[in-house]
Amino acid sequence: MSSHLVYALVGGLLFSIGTYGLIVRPHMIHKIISTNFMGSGVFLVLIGLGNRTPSGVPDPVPQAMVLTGIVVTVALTALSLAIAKRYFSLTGRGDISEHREERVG
Amino acid sequence: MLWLPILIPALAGALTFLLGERRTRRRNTVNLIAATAAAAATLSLAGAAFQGTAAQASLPLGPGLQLAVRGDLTGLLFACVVTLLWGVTLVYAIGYMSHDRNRARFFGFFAWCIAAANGVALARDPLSLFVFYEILSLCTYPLVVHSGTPEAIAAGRKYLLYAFGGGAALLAGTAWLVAIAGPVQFTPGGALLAAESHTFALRWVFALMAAGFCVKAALMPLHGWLPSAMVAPAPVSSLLHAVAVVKAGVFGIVRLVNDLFGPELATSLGVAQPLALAAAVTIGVASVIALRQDDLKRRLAYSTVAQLAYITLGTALCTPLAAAGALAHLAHHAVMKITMFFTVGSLGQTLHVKVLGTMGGVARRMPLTMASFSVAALALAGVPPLAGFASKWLLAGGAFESGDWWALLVYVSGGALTLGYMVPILLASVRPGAHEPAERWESDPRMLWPIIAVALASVVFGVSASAPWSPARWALAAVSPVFGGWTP
Amino acid sequence: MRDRLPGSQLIPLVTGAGLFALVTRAILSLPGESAGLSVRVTETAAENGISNVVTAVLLDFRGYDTLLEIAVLMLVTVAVFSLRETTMSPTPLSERPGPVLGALTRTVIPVMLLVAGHFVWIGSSRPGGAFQAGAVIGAAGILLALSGYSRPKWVGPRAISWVLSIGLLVFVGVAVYPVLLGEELLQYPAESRKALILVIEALLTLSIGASLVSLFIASASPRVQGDRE
Amino acid sequence: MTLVDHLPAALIMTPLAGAALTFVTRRRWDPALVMVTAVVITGLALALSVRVLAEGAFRYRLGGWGAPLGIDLVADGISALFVLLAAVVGLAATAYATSYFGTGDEDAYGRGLVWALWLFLWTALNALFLTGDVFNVYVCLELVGISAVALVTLGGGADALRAGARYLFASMLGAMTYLLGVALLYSATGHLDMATLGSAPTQGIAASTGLVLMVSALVLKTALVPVHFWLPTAHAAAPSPVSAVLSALVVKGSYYVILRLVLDVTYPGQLPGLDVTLGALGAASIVWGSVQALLQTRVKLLVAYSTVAQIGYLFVAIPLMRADGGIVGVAVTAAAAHAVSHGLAKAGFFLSAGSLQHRFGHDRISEMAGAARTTPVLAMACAVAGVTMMGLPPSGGFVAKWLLILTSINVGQWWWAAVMIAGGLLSAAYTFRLVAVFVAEGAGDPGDAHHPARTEWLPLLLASAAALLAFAIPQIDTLVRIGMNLGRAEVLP
Amino acid sequence: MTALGSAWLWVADSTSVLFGSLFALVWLAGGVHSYVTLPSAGKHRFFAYYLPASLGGTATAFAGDAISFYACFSLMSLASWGLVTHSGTNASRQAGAIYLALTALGEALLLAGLVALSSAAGSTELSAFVNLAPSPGATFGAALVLGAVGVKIGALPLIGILPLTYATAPAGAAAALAGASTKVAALTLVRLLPFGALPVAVSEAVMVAGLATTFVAVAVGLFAVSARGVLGYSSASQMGLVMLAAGSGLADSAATELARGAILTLALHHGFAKAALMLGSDVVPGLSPGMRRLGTALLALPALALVGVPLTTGFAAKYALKDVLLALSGVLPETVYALLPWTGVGTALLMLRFFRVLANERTAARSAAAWPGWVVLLLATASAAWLWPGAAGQAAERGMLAVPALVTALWPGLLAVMLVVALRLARVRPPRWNVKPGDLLLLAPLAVGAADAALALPRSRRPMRDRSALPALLLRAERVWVSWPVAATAFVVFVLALSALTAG
Repeated sequence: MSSHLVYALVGGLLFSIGTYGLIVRPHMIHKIISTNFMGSGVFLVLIGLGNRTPSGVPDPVPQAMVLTGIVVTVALTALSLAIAKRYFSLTGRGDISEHREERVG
Repeated sequence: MLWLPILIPALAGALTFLLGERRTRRRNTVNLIAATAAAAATLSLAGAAFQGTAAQASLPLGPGLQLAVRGDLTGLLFACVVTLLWGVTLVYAIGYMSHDRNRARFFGFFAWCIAAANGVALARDPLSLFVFYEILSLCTYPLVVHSGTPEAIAAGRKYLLYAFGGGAALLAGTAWLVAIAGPVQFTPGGALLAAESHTFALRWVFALMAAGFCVKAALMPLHGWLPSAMVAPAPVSSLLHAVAVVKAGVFGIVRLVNDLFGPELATSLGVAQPLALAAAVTIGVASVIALRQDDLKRRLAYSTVAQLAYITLGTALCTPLAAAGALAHLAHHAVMKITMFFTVGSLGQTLHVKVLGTMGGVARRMPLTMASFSVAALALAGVPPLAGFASKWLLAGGAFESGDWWALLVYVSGGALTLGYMVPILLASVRPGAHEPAERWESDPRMLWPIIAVALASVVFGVSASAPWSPARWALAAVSPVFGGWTP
Repeated sequence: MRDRLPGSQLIPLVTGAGLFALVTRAILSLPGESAGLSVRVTETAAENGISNVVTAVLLDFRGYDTLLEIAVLMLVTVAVFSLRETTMSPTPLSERPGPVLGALTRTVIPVMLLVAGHFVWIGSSRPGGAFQAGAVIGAAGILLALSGYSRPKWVGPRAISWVLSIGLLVFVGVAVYPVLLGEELLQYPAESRKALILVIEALLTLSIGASLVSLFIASASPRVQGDRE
Repeated sequence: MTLVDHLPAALIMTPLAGAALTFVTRRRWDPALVMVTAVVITGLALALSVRVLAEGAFRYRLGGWGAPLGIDLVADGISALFVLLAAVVGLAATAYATSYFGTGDEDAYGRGLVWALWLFLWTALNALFLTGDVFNVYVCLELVGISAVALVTLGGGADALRAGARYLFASMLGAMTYLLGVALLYSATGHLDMATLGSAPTQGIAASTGLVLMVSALVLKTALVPVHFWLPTAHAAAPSPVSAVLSALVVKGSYYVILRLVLDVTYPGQLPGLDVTLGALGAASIVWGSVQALLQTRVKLLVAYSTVAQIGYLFVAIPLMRADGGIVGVAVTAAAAHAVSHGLAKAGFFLSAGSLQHRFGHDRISEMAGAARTTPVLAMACAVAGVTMMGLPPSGGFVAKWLLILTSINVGQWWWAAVMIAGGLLSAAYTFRLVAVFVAEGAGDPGDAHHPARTEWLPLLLASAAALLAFAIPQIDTLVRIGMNLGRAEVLP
Repeated sequence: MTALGSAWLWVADSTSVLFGSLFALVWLAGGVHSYVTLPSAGKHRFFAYYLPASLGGTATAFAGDAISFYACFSLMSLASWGLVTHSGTNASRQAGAIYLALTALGEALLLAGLVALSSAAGSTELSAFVNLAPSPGATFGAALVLGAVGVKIGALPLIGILPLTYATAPAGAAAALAGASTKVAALTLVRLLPFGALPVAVSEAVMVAGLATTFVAVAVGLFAVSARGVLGYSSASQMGLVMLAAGSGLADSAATELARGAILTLALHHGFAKAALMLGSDVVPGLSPGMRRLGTALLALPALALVGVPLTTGFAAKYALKDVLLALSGVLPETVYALLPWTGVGTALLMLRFFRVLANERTAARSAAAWPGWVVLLLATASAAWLWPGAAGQAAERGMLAVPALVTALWPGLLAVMLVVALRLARVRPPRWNVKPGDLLLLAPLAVGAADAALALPRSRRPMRDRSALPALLLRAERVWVSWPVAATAFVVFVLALSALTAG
């Protein structure tokens, strides 16, 4: 199987792992890392699949998308870190799993 | 022009809200002027309708959807009743509520109810009717819960449960109807000739729509809300729970049978007869229950249930006379029952008399009021030559005409029962009791004169029942196209 | 409390696997070769005399994405500031540095600035551009902060906010400029294209660097005393 | 080309520039600046609708490149309508917020960052409503998500932060999933432009999977049951003007994209069962959201859950939109009408909820007895907004519901009608649960009526607009049908 | 307009004149008597009811259409309720209640009948009713009217109504009720019923009912304890005869005219006689012993008239009735004809019983002012049958004055007297059951109470289920649902499900 497929599949794997982590990890830092996993996974998929050009010259559009995506992800990471930290400094807790304070009903 | 009967009260209501709680005088002026204007508009429309020119107007609401009104005789009869009695009730209410809180809210929603009721009266097609019907349900709620006491809130909840349940049924029925028959308009004698083949669907449509209307018409077993809604202030019980709201339901049934399905189709589908039976049962049961009520308002409420069933039965009999009688009774019952509710309201407000037991001597304390009440009571019992007799005569005649002689017996025995639950009130009022003529005679004139006025109306309507302008004549003219230009 | 439920780990695992299967299936279903937009991109870029296709996509064909991306960056900065703990005038993150770090900083910073400038300059032709440059500037700033340099007195909060937003403002301005010439938004006239992009990139570099620094400091600054709640 | 041709661009650039400016200008200028921006945007939005009505749909080729290479802005009926909705709600929210945040003592408010965030959000919304490019949608979604999260956390309390964090992670999950979908779609088709994608649809698992991932992500961001988890807490924790904008516009943003994907990108036969599934989930949302709203003890949570329920109607419309071989215009109109009327009403509802909270110092329903007398305008606003929630005439919600019910009976799928009617009853239940408390004369109610503050009329204004929207539906209908579905399939009446 | 019927139409034919004069005179006499005898306290209240009642009662005679007839009829009936309850005692209130209930019933039946008849006739004019062609509608209407009449005159099983009201109302009112009010029933028969156009079954049923009423009323009345009570039962039995006459003319057109005539005569004769007896029963006991004898003697006249001894109005009435029966053929008419004299026996016994009871009654002393009304009625009783235009001539030509006729008319009275004398000599004490006026009807309140209790709707019990359980459950469900791991997992599951559902 060609290399771009490997990249793409690994990307898919990263994405799934990230999703799993995002779900099961209560601590925010873990969640943030997981989202970065997911992001990297998507970028890998984009890059990998972007290399299937007949000419062999990589398709620039996915690369541009990845660049934009990276910046956005960085931004998101920064924001979520800031929130996590702020939340920690307020409650001394790192996880946002439900407890008494949280009332839906 | 055709929108005026709806627009004027609507604007008056909005203005009332904007004026706020404190500007009492300005509020009253606005409402009274509006009532006069609306009355003038309605009457002039009626005049036009008698000339045979039924004006129309419509307002698009989207693809294949419009709000449309038409000034035909049937609708205008109801509209006139509502609008004219609105003015009277306003005077009464201004006196009655003079020390109450939240008057802006009260009068505002009151006016909106009138607007909605007029809309129901003038609606040209089932959808428009539904629109105004729902608005009416909504605007009544604040009036029911006006006092804000727990029982008022509970009554309001009950009212909503029934009203919106019925509304849902009506919506389903209307939608289904439009789906199978397209955008139909009310046409005297029936509008569904095109769709007659869908017997199954049409039966369901009739059932759903009738159920929707019967909730407001308080046809048993859907009457539960009415007695408990009596916690509302007297003007509300008077105008809305004796005239506007409940009559809107009955009027819906009239439209449904006369102008939507048409008597022939309703009979051939076999949907009219069950309705008639339900109405007959209601007349009997409600009257008997009324006999047992000690609370005056509840007694009147059950009497209302029975009297509304008169109208429903008359409509469901599908004969010209009965239909005319139903329409006439719609107007006659309005004036008679509003008199009684006014009276009971005055008793409650002036003497704090709310139950039969404590009525002793009120006849001497408030002779004019009680005299008016007695007139209305006898009229309701169908004593000639008062209003109730005229409509009952037509209804009974129609019942005989229809060949359902049992209906005739139902009507007359209903009259006997009416006497049964009305006379005790008269007796109680003349019985010696705590209320002796005090230095203050009668009640606030703003409450007294309306009572006398409406009582007189129930005399005049009866005595001059054969005068061309009388409700009875009007009703006959209105139903004649329903039965292919039938004339008595 | 969820975690104590049996299967609270297992079910996500299974679903994650399912997700992977889904993506794999999709990826494997793709044909081995597909040009995408590459051909068209290269041709059009050539026509317009843009040597670096990626930059062409970033700044020309999909320049609008880039514009919004800058917006995202600035937005995040604002958002982080709006979390009240942080202030725009960070306190030094450490005591005066030791001699080694101090010397190192003093030598490295200018080089970094130089590199950044280089990146900006070559941005339109070869891999490089505002983001890389901005990253370098940001790194420099963070290094300064870590080695205990606080911002000079003459740089006030307003100045900082100007620096943070100048990139976006100028970008918007330049984007609108063609409209005044009767062109579409972001449709740079060919003759002044290089100059305009250079201006944008330069100022973007500043803003990006500044926002990276502020984001870092914002996330890293110690807890404010006497915090409410 | 004339200046009006630049309206789409202007609608995005104006708030963007405004956002950047508020960040640097002096604090005391901010409110004025934002108000001016808001007014300008509203003017532009009106102009756009007029233009579309007058000359039909048009595309704006950014950078002059044009799709498929460049990014196009699409200005057709639906986008113009949503932009207009955003403008109206945004204007009202801004006006309300100038007094709301003016009183706030928090630094964030004081620093005027809220204005920057708000204008960024507005930018993102306009961009989202106007874009015609699936990757650009991703960027817009992120802009929306970040600014929304930031606005939610403005309250600053632990609850607000937790809600914000949950919201943030949810939107990250969505964004990543969406991006993965875009990756697959692009790899399969080689296109990012919606029109091109729609005109040259590519069969294949990858494309379908991509679309599925994108739609799922958008569903998550629209908070449809079963993935509504983030919405109630977020919308309840946010400051009221923010909640108003979130409920009225933000969820509509992602719904709008779903609409685009369903109508413009996917073609009949691709993704069979997508419509029905979305419709079923919509029905579930109607029921579950209403029931939960009925059970809430705090006003803002009640309103938030009612949003979940109302979103359901928008999705129930989807299976009714595509008849064989064409688009059912009525269903689309209904969805658009519902989106607009719910937007207005819900904004009014949240704003008045905010003022009630301000007046009472809490938003516990059980302790608001007598509100109808002490704060009549606010109570009225809630009630009038409720009318739209219930879909009672003459609200736009009614017309929408009516059209949907009619369509569903016409196409023989009466069960949608049943759900919608039941939903109407449930929403009546929760609305009047609130109203009943307002009109009740509770013990120790605050006595006499306050004089309503000027901004307290805004919610009533919005709610009334929604409650009377029925009379504007014909215009909406005409507007929505302009360039519907990018002219791909024929539009059935 | 025919739909509402031509209302307020008045006629003055021979029937109107006859009944009109009867009613006017009786009401007048009763009024005068009440005016002089009643205590001033509450007198105005009495006349507040009496005047409308008399107005309505008299006007019925001239009513020419269904509506005005019904109006007058109900005006009289309803206003009379005030007369029944005048004394204000519990007994009178109870009587009033029963009276009102029965009146309401009667009114209902009458209204129904009027509606049916006018619909069948296509007109509300009474003249159209009597000429109705046979039709189910006509029969239905007639049956309803007969029912109304039956209630009004207290036919079986309502015999008690008349005694009850007479016993409780003041004497003057009682006289008016007995003399005029019940005769309105006779008028109703004559005015409304399509004689000769009804099925035989109806007519025979009516005849049987009438005859039965006559005899049963006598049987019960013999044990009545008050003078007016006795008179009440006698009224019931006399009205039974009226029904008999009506019944005999309903089917066979041959007998129609005779039947009408018989009804008129019976009404006229009984009206005056019974009114006279009523007033007398109030005046006589209040007289001084000397005058009392005279009074009793005078009272004998109407009593004899009732028994139908020759040369009295009653004699003419009985004769007219005989003529009707003779005109008919068939088993029933013949049986009835055979039994007819025995009604005379019954009446005679009742009259004896009346005097017997009267002898023991005492009332307040009556001044001479109490005489006029009474005397007028006595004179009327004596003369009516002969003064009435043409009556004498008819009687002559029909051989009423022939000896055999006189003899046959005489024996029932004699037989009754002998019977009583025999019983006296044989020292047979009649059982003292002392039937209260109203007999069976006094059970009515109990019956009503029972029905009421039976109808008492069960209180709506609110279901005993725990109201808090379901909401709590739903809220917990939602709380679990929105917890991050569950929700996020749900999302992924949703993605997978969607892709599965949308797989082509």
